[in-house]
Amino acid sequence: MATSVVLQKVEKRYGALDVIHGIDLKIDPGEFAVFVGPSGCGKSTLLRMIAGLEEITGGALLLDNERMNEVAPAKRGIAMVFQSYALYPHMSVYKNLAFGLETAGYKKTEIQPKVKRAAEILQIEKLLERKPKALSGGQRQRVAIGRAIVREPRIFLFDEPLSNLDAELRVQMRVEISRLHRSLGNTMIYVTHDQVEAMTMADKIVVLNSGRIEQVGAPLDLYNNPANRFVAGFIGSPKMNFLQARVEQVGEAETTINVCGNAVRLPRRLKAEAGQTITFGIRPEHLSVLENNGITLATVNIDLVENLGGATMLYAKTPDAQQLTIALDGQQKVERGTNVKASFDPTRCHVFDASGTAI
Amino acid sequence: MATSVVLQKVEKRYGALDVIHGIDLKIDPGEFAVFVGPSGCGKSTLLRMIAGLEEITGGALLLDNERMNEVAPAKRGIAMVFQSYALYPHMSVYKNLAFGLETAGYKKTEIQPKVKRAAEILQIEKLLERKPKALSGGQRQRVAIGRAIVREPRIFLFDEPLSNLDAELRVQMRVEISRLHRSLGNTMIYVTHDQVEAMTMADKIVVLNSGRIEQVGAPLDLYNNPANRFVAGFIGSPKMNFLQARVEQVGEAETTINVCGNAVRLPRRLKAEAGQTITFGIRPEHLSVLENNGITLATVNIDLVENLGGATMLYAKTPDAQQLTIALDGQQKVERGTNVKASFDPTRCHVFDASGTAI
Amino acid sequence: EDARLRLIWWGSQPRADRTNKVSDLYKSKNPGVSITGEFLGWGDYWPRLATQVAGKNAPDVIQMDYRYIVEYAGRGALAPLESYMPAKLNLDDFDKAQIEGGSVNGHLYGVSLGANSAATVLNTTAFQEAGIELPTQATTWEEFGKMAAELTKAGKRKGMFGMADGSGAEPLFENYLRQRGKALYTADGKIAFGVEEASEWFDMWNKFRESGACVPADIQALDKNDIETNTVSLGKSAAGYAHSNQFVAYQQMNKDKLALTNYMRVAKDSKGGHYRKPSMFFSVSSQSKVLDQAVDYVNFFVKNPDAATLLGVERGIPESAAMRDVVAGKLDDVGKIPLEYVAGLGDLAGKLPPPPPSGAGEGELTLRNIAEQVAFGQVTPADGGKQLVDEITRILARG
Amino acid sequence: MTNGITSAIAAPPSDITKRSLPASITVHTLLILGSLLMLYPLLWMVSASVRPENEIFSSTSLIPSSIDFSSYLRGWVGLDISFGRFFWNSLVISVLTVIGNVVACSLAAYAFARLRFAGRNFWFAIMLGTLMIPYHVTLIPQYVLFLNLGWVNTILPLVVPKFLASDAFFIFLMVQFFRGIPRELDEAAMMDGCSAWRIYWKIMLPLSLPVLATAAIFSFIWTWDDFFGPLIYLNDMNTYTIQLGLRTFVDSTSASDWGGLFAMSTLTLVPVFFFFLFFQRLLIEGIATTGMKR
Amino acid sequence: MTNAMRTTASGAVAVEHYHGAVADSRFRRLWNANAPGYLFLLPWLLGFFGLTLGPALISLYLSFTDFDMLQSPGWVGAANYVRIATADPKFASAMSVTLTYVVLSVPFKLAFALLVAMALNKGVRGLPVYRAIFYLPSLLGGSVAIAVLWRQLFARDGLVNAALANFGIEGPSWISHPSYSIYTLVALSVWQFGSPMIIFLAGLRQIPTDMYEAASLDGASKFRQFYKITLPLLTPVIFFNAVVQTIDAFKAFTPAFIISGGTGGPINSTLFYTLYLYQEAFGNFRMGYASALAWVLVLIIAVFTAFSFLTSRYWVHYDD
Ligand SMILES: Nc1ncnc2c1ncn2[C@@H]1O[C@H](COP(=O)(O)OP(=O)(O)OP(=O)(O)O)[C@@H](O)[C@H]1O
Ligand SMILES: Nc1ncnc2c1ncn2[C@@H]1O[C@H](COP(=O)(O)OP(=O)(O)OP(=O)(O)O)[C@@H](O)[C@H]1O
Ligand SMILES: [Mg+2]
Ligand SMILES: [Mg+2]
Repeated sequence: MATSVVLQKVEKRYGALDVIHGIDLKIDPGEFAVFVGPSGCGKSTLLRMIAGLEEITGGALLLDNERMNEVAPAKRGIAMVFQSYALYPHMSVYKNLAFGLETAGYKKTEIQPKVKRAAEILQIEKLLERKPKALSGGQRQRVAIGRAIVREPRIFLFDEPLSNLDAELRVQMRVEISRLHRSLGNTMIYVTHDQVEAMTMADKIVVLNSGRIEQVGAPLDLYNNPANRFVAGFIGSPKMNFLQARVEQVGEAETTINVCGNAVRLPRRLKAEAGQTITFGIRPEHLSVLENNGITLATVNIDLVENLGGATMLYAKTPDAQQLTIALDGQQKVERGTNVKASFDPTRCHVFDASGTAI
Repeated sequence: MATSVVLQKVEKRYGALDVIHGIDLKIDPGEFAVFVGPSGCGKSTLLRMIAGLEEITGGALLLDNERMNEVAPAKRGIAMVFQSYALYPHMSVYKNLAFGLETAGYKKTEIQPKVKRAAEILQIEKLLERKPKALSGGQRQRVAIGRAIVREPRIFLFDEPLSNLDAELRVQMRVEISRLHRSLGNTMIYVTHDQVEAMTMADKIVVLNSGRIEQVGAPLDLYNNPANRFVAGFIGSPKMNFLQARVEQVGEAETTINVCGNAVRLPRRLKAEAGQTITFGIRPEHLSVLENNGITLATVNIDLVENLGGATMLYAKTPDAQQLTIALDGQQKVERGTNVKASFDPTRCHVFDASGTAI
Repeated sequence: EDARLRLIWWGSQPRADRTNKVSDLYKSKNPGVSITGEFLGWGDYWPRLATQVAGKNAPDVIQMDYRYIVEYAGRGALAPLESYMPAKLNLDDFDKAQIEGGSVNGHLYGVSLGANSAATVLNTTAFQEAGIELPTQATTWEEFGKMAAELTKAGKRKGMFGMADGSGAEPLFENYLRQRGKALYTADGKIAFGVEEASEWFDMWNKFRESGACVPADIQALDKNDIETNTVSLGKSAAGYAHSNQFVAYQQMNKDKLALTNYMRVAKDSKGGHYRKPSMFFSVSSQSKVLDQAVDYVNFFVKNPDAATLLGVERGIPESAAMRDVVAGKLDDVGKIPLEYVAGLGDLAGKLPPPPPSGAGEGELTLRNIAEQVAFGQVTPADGGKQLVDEITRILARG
Repeated sequence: MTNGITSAIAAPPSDITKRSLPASITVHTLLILGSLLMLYPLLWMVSASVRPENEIFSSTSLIPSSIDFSSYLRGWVGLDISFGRFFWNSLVISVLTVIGNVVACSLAAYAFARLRFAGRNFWFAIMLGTLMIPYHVTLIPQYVLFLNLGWVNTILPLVVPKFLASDAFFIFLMVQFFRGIPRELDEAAMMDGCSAWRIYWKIMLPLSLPVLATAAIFSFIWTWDDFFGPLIYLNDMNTYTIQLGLRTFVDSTSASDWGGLFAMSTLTLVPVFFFFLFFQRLLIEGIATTGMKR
Repeated sequence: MTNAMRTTASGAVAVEHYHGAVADSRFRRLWNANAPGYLFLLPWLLGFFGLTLGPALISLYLSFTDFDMLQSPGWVGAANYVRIATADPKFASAMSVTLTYVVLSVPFKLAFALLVAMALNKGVRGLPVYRAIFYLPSLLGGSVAIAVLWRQLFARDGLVNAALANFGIEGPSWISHPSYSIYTLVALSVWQFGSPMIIFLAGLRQIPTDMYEAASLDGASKFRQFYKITLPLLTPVIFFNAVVQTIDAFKAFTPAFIISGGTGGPINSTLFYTLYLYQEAFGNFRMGYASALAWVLVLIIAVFTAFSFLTSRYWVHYDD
């Protein structure tokens, strides 16, 4: 049933501009793969190449081990949600949704329940007669999703499908897409900038950066064991803190590093030598300002407090003037300009060498 | 310098369809107002009416106490980031950014540094010579932001300006927009679906629902004291849990309600009568599964566990088969199907009457 | 059905009606023959005919003009008819000169359907109003120039001049040359006049123009060589130049009473400028598959009294003396005028000139062109004359 | 028809271009003046058609001294075959041409604008090249061709080429417009499993309604007005088109009936005018880029 | 759906295995890549090869002959072309008349058409009526009536002079004066600006309204919007109109034919190139020479057009 997707040294050049630099990737049949990466790193381009909308400049794309580079998009059995929606402006929402089914030769009577079902899921039943022009941004996006999900393709490609939806709807849609994935069992590739989506939906997250893969892995893997500084910084929100540090001493099961002027003992051996400059990484949510809660990192001075209701962000400066973000639970009364002692859980910290590789 | 924006009974009809039902709103000079609301509730329409792009069907729009209904958009001194970007396809990114300045009669030599500065902020310096066609979704969105911020208008309107950016960039842009607001001091109206943006940037959040205002207030106000069930559900992510409950006894400083089959004492007086059906609301982050952590709500059965890295979501069922979401810190090992005892902080819970009003 | 005849001619609906009736008559006498006729206006006729001939799809019977007969015959598009004479094509009572007019290089290619002659159209009302006598057969150009100038000066009608500017009109120029003993072209297709005559011609018209006898150049240039745009029809002049068979049409267009007279004499005693010209022919296509039938039809057309009655003088006065008698009695007053005019030319008429050589069409345009250059003052009469001779010599050399 | 006009008039103008009262008075004044300038010659023609014959050329005024509709009757039956027949012939040819041009040219234009194939630029250049040849010189070879096909004296030579996209003008026109339709719509359709044909039929055509209407208008009017083609290919008067009939009506070496000519010219204008009015309603708002983020 | 998909997919595999050969799959690839394009082009290709190419080639061949339409053509080599280049003063004069016409009529016509199209685009009541009125002159095409109408306007006692008389100017008969007649034809061409106007209208309709919204928020005046948004986004249509109108003007025949009664007068002042060509072909039976003239014209137009296409990439904006 489900289809595997394999990229072999896939490259993309626009004229002289290389945007994808040779990507090797295997997505197993039925897998839910999420592409994440900074804006402009090539996620959409990759999707479009898989869909066949963009010529593959180099390398091969295999679907179910068949080379697909030259196969027409319509023949690949792929459904896609476009980042720009690309709704048919002359068709009503209903027609937009039904179009793919009509194309596939379904009968009117078969199409109607499918479209109705999709419209219900997406909460756009009342809009079925409208043209895209008369829809709000989020409604358009839902139609775009609908257009993909009414069909039962081999592969689904979603390009930031929920970016314009409100939080509640987004959760619902996330659940629906996951459910769809479970029930159809087909392969899905999903681009998102939303951490929660990536973490909750993915079987496998692919982290892209400037047209290269930085790391591929299960969500918690990436969160807990980022292969490098880029992934560490990219996965998790708010972003991981990175502090300049120096190795002081490398022991058997313990390493001492100097960070923020303090000697800190990490309970593991690092692949590093004394004196080496390293980057010390700690996630804001793994920092605490309570006493006796792990190892003290430093006494920091609060620059800014953001109260998010369910959490409080402290933006602080370390004694050696490095930025530090601390995420606290709930609404905390912390004053700007005060000093607090930041401590961390030593099992939760990360260390990267000069090239950014986790050590 | 800064301009006040006043809406008086503003209405919008598309043909027979009412989308804005008479909105009264006052935004003070220099204020940062954030519009939130479900997809399709009329946020963009409202912005477009303020900008003058959409005719105002009823009511009045005052800028600095001057009626503006009939004033041409170009004369209102407004800059706007369109939800659909609306970049000029025939102009390079540079030209897109410079267009407003050129229009305003700035000299080339004045324009260049401004554009360069904006491009730096938005990290699109390298794209200045490209046409919008050759940009990624996020890059386009940044150009759209850039086009607004190079100018110094009386009022900024942002329609979901960061929806297509990755988390890191989004934080940076948020900071930049806040900084811009501080430095220019002009009035800003900002539409977003992002809770964090709304909470951190707003002086005032306006919660819209189907063309009506549900509540206006400071961010934490809305979080802590939602006026009604809709606002309570809309502000905060994940969404507040709503449970069917019944008032058992109303005392002087204490009310006993029955929720999930348990009698629960709330340490305040409710405007309700014994026997009345009410909705009990509690945010996932205010629920806990630890012992002795507030009042016990119920023993719930775990349906689904989502591990987000920094937090863990439990989706559970109460004994009377109501849905309950619990947000836990960090990565928790909770098995599906197990029972846990959920407890809550009674000062943090909300109660709504049948009409949804907070009591 | 043993024969299918195709006919083509230019003309109007009345002509078509008459022609079709003749065809019907012919069919009734020749069962088994079917006839289809096509007709068009003059301007559109020639491209269609040329295309059909070039496509080897020419109609069997083709109405031909004096101008084009050499072009078509010389290029083998028409069938020589002399071998049918006299048994099948009986032109006994035709004017010999008219038969010659339809001959090229000694072969007969066209049977004349009627004769006409160049003529001056006079607006008698305008002359009367100005109190000026009409010109007579004896009037010379010089005299006429004075009369015309007077008429202009009388100014009874706004914007009306004495006469049209005929400097670019080929028939007028030819008439002038013939009166001086020259011609446009020789029988072997060479130029038959010199710089002197041409220059004097242009000079004469320059004087008319200066004296106000004739219309200014820009008004003359409106004349597109048809009845509607003739300055007499437009009310710009009291006299204009035409062909006798057009008289009825001219009169129809004009409220005033018109008359016909000859082209003026160059000198009191000069003569022979006019000639009876075959106004149009019937030719038979050399591509025709039913040659005999076509010739028979043509013969019927020009020799059958019933046909002649049907046709009247619509195509000119019949060449056959017998037929002429048949139709003469049936004309109304206006219809009689051209008939009488041609009959009364007397010494003014001379021999029919040989059919113009190929290139004559271009020659006519050249005359008009240079005449206009002179008229608009771009070229002196002397240079104009020289240019005209050079140009025409060149055109004829090219063929 | 009238319904269409009034509804178009009643449709509210878009907000952005809504004008203030003085501005709209200015606009209308200018437009009306312009209209008069455009119309004078035509009004003159109409008035000439109801004037006494001898007055036609002697007056520049529009108001005839007396009105006389006899020209219409005279013109209508002025030829052996009534003008009704010519109208019908013209109508048949014009309608077929409209269909042929719109269908065949849009097919070719779609290929040129959207499909990738070897030699595309070459063929495009050739196509443009065909636009440049003066038709007078290909007339005879073409005539011979049609003659050999046995098509002369039928409407086939006038109609069949249109179904073979012989009119490069329309191809080029449509190419320019098709290129304005966002490619992402094609791509979306491809993802929906559409073949090139279906994209053309379901996406391209509906979205290019304005240009299709333009092509239809032009095809109709130009065919209606065409004279040379019918002149060469239609020999039998029963098959004459309106223009050919009109021209035959005026014979330059015999008397002509100008009143009748103007009457018939005026009548000739009526169908094209209504065709225009009807089809120009399709020059609707382009919608191709709504429903899209860009 | 999925089922169907798989059968086609596996079907394709089967076919490839069966044939096996590499050359074959290359053929398939070529076929897949090119077939749709050529299928869509098929009607045109049929028309081109069946109806257009033959006659065009024959006319090219005829341009090297002395074809007179009535006799079979005789080969004369490049003689016709040599004559055009060296010994035909009328060629030069016709070319210059035509160039004048092109240079004057095309820009004015386009400017006019665009202007009116803009005025008629939106927000005017009674739009369809105005549109129809402004298109009316073009409806007339090249009918006989035009000649008469134009004379009514531009003759000595025409309407134009009547108007000028109010200013004490006594004008000549513009239409029949060699110094002015060409301008009356230019005026005719400009007057019949309907077709480019309609095309502009259709083009204006395709410009997304949000462009104007963005521009008006950027403070752009109506004029600036026109200049900076409308014009650039309309360039594909402007380009089309410019190219087509130029080609048309080079080939202009009917106006001169009708107005001058086919003579090109006075003094060849309206002897357009194609009118000359027509005279040569159908008046003087020099079809061979006319063909040569035609191909010279094709060459000249082609150079113009190629030049337009080359420059177009610098100023024409395509959205795709
Ligand atoms: N032209 C129109 N005709 C009819 N209804 C319209 C039109 N434009 C918008 N609407 C409707 O008006 C409502 C408000 O739309 P609006 O774009 O303001 O929503 P929004 O709050 O911005 O939503 P989103 O978050 O999805 O962008 C929607 O329900 C939409 O369907
Ligand atoms: N037609 C083009 N020509 C040149 N460069 C292009 C073109 N299209 C895209 N690019 C560049 O390729 C890179 C990858 O683009 P892509 O759309 O894949 O990014 P993305 O990862 O989807 O980003 P986003 O999250 O912003 O949507 C970008 O830097 C973009 O500027
Ligand atoms: Mg993207
Ligand atoms: Mg919106």
